Amino acid sequence: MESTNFLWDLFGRNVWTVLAVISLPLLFVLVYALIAILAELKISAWIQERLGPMRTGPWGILQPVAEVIKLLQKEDITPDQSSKLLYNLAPFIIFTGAYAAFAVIPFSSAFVPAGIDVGLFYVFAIGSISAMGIVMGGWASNNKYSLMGAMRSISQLISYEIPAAMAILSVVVLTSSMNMQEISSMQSGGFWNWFIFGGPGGWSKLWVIPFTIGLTIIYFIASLAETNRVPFDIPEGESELVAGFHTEYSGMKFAMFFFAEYANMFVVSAILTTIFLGGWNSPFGDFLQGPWWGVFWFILKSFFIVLLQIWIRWTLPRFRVDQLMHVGWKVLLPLSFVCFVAISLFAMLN
Amino acid sequence: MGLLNRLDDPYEGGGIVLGKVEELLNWGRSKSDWYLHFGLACCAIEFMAMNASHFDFMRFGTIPRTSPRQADFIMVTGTVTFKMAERIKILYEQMAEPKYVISVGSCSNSGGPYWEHGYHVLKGVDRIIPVDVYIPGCPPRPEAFEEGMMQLQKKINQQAIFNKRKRIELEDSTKDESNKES
Amino acid sequence: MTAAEIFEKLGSEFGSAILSLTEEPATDSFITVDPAQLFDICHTLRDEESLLFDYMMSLSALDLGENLGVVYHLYSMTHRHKIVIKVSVSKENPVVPSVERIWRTADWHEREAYDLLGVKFDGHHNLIRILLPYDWEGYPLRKDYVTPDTYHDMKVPY
Amino acid sequence: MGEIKRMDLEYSQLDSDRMRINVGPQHPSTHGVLRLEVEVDGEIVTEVVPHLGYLHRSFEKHCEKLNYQQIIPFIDRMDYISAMNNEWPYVMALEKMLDIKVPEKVEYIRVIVAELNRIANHQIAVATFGMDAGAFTPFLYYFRDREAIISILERLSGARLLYNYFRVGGMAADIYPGFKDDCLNVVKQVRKTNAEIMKLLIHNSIFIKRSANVGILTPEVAINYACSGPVLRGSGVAHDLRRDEPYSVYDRFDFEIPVGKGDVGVVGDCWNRNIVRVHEMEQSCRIIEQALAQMPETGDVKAMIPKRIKLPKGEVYMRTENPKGDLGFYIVSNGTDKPERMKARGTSFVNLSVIPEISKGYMFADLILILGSIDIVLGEVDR
Amino acid sequence: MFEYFKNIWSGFTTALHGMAITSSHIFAKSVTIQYPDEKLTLPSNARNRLQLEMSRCNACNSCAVACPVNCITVEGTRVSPDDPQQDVHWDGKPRKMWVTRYEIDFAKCCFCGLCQSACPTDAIKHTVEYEYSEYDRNKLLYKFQTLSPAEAEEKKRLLAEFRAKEKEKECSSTAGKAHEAKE
Repeated sequence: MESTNFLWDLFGRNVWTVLAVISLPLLFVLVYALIAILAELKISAWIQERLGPMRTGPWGILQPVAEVIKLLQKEDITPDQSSKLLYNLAPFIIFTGAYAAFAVIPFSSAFVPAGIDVGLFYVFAIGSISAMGIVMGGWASNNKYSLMGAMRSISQLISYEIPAAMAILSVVVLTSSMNMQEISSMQSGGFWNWFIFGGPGGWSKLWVIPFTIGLTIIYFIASLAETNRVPFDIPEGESELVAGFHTEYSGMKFAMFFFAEYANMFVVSAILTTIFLGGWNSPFGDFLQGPWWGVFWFILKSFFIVLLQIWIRWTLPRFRVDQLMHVGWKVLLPLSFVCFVAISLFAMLN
Repeated sequence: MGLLNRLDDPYEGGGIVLGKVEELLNWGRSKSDWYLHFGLACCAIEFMAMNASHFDFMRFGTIPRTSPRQADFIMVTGTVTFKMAERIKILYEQMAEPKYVISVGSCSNSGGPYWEHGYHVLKGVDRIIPVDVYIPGCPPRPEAFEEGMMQLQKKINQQAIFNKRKRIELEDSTKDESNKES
Repeated sequence: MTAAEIFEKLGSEFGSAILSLTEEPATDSFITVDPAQLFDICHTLRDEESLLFDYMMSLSALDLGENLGVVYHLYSMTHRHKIVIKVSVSKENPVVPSVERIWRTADWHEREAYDLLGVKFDGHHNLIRILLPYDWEGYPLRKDYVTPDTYHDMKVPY
Repeated sequence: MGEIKRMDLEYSQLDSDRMRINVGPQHPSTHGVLRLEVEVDGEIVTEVVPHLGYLHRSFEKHCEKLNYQQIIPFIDRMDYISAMNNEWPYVMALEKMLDIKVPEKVEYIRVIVAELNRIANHQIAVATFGMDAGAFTPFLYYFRDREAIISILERLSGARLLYNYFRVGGMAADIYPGFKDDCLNVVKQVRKTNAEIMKLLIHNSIFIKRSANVGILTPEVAINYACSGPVLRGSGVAHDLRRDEPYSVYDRFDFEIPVGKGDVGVVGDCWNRNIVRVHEMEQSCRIIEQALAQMPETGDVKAMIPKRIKLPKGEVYMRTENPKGDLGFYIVSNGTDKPERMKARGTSFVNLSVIPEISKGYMFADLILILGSIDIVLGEVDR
Repeated sequence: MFEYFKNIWSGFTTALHGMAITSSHIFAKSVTIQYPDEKLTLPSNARNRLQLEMSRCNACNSCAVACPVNCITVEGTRVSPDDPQQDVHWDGKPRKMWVTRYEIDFAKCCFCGLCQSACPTDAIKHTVEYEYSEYDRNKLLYKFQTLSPAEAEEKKRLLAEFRAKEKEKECSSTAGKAHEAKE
């Protein structure tokens, strides 16, 4: 596989470029998280006919900055009866899980931090690390609410991993590749070639389009659950469990949970963008196509999905634990199997 | 209170750089105050009204937190009874420094209407936790809540971090003193 | 049914346990009964076809000086009539039979009456304080109640 | 109807450890300072023990120490969400004892402000119920509308929440010019938002899944627990004092009593309790429209207010239909200007007592919804 | 089976309905009043901070009696006729009482408006002023008396002197009368 990292093409592989490659996504995560937090505050306000933060900079755009400054200054409390090591480790693990996933995300045709061939597999594996962090945090806090939140969270993550995996698997069946960069480049040539519309192919793909659209929706719903967003925010359900598994965390450790949540939102959106929405491809064929435009399109699409998640959060009520399991195992899983079989058939026929 | 609009330097030892850093830190703390809402009684309803669209408390950068660990200030809105007092103390102790308390309404200021015969009412929440701002009213208007919030922001902005001075006694210049003690 | 008719009916059934009927202009008419037989009377009040007082509006206790009184305001959802039943017991031994098993709503009302006035309800399954802390001393709504100076090191008076 | 049996629960055959969770007193969704001690088996509630009194403000003691006019501000602070409705039974009780006939216009003003406040109360009830289910946006839409009602009541009485507007024999102030138009605008807006909320929240599939078939309260249990208001009506019992014992001028209006019909879920579940409130808002709108049309233009609202209130010896129990149910005041007078004893039958106090009965065997998350559907105000529970 | 798909369908469509409604609100004009910059005009009868108009007050104590929470303290002393400083009320009538102490504790006040309606001279009134939060609770104790403590003492002393003089006069006149009667 050709190197798809422009930094390595330009400067060769040395310590400095590796560091640059590592820090670029980190920088992106931090900037993006600040924007996403602001977007969440502002969009929720607009939906509710309010204004949101207004008094921190013009139109409150510096609000996330102020929050970070404040969180840095907060006292860092470790509860007395907690398991100190696990308690302190948990936020780092969760953040690592979210951040490590960025390694294989193709931002552009010329930039993917680590273009490994089993990218999709890697994303899934690394995503489970954050589940471990949640359990550690919840258990080590020595708080009933934290523990219940963590247990709920873990059962939710495991249940929804399967429909999401089925959705991804069907794309793998279509492309016979797990390299995310390859999957992206396969979808070039206008939005009609995106996998949400069955991928590249002639008119024979028409019958498979409902199934691919269905899979996109299934993946989107499962991704909501994996990031603990409404209507699946049961682990942090304010009305029942004070703040879920991070009830006991304060200051910067809490900020890491906060950042990880938003980073995770971006990761799942980026995967959705890459495998179904054409990745960094322009929707209009060769129009505005190119490495730099690729970054633009990719971030635009991913951010659109993030906004969709925010929009849904402020619209829907939340599920109950057993209903969540019901939706996961009895609705999404069978449906994703049906779609998977249909797509496999299509792949065999072609 | 902007970032750079105070040019006079009140920091004798630290110099202007330290002063600016301190202002930045204070700015961050004052503009992003997450609160633990302690809704106890009538004032809590006005508090909900203040959070709603018409008054929109979030304009001040305040976000409600349900866990005391993540909160920067408590808003005690309502009557504190003896049964409740111990809980308030515990929750206050659970909060991470720096922490502030706003006492809202007559009841939490001094027992309010129940100060005389209320055998089960704590006569003022300041008997158990230190209060930074008192908002009078029974219940106060939502705007009065916001005014109290601005008073707290002012107080935070004037805090000294580096030279460990005691909290500056604040001169309240915005109020007209005409009604006060002559 | 009017209060007089109910009084007649109860009188024919319980005889001397039904003490008196009071009908005054500024007062809802009420029937005073003997606390010893209160439980049976209330059972009849609820289950008797022509009475059917299935809805207890309120249970109040009050300090009458020498005695403590308990007042039951009853209502029938089917016949839509009301009656007030009163009992009074001495302050030294304020024991009234509990009607919690007849009207479940009386559960908390009785606990409240116990909490604030110290009426002891015989047969209540869980007669503990409900509003005040469990370690509170005294019954605040009694006329001779003196507010304590401190509670758990917190000053009570202003 | 014999003794009520304790529900036999077969919630779980698994032999697992029970956990006791403390919900409250400071908890985001206990609607105040209620503390519930919940025993859960996994996620399933096996026992609920409510602990009250975290807002016990010695209301009844204050009544004995104050004279009759001074009690009204304290009554406002009982059910602080619907203060207008609270004052009404109290002044009616005193008027009954003093034998005062209030002017016609006063009756109509009372009906209108009480119904306006009923709408405001139900808006909060439905909004917070939605918030318990995780939907935050309907909460703010309702609060946006409530602000219009509050501003009307503020212009009438001078305060936003605790009005102190009723007086024995009259009102504290007359209506202002433009009052009718304001009320009609409110009615219009309430209907519009209700239609929106119906789509956004009430008929949302997730919301139905959450609240239907949960916390079922049968009519027999409801009556035995003396539940009232929407809690009782949600169980299908059409008991409404405005119709059953028409006080004031309620017999002149044409309105229906909404009951839980079970078109979604079963009769007596959380969804039905909630929908009763939404329908009641519509009925209140109808009453307001009729009352505005019938209200006499002239009349002195302060004409019958006595200078000093001194009740004859005696006692009275008066109840009216509060938004939450029957609110009763039992006043014992000893002939002075202060009551000998005054007991308030708190609606929420009685309605809340049914919680341990109906929440067993449901999930922990349901308990929060059941509590929300009962619509309690702790000021009235603890007094 | 049909039920199963119907459920999924209704879940999907009702969620879309909801999203349609919320999205229609995104571009609606917000109703927020940006408090410190713009303020609501309160109705004139709004019950907020109390204000005493000293020229109307005659220390009759009816507000303190009417107050359900006893947050008003009124003390007055009669104006001595030979006091060099004589005051008039707002309507030109001579002042009969000096208000030596008039305090309202806004940390206790319940803003019920009973004092306002009890006042015979409309001296005490609720205003529309609500922005007066404080860092110190004692500052919420508002003192409305215009006399300083020393002045109040002075007035009391003057009255006492006047009364003593009166008494003396009375004594002497009664003594004189008694003397006359004896004669």
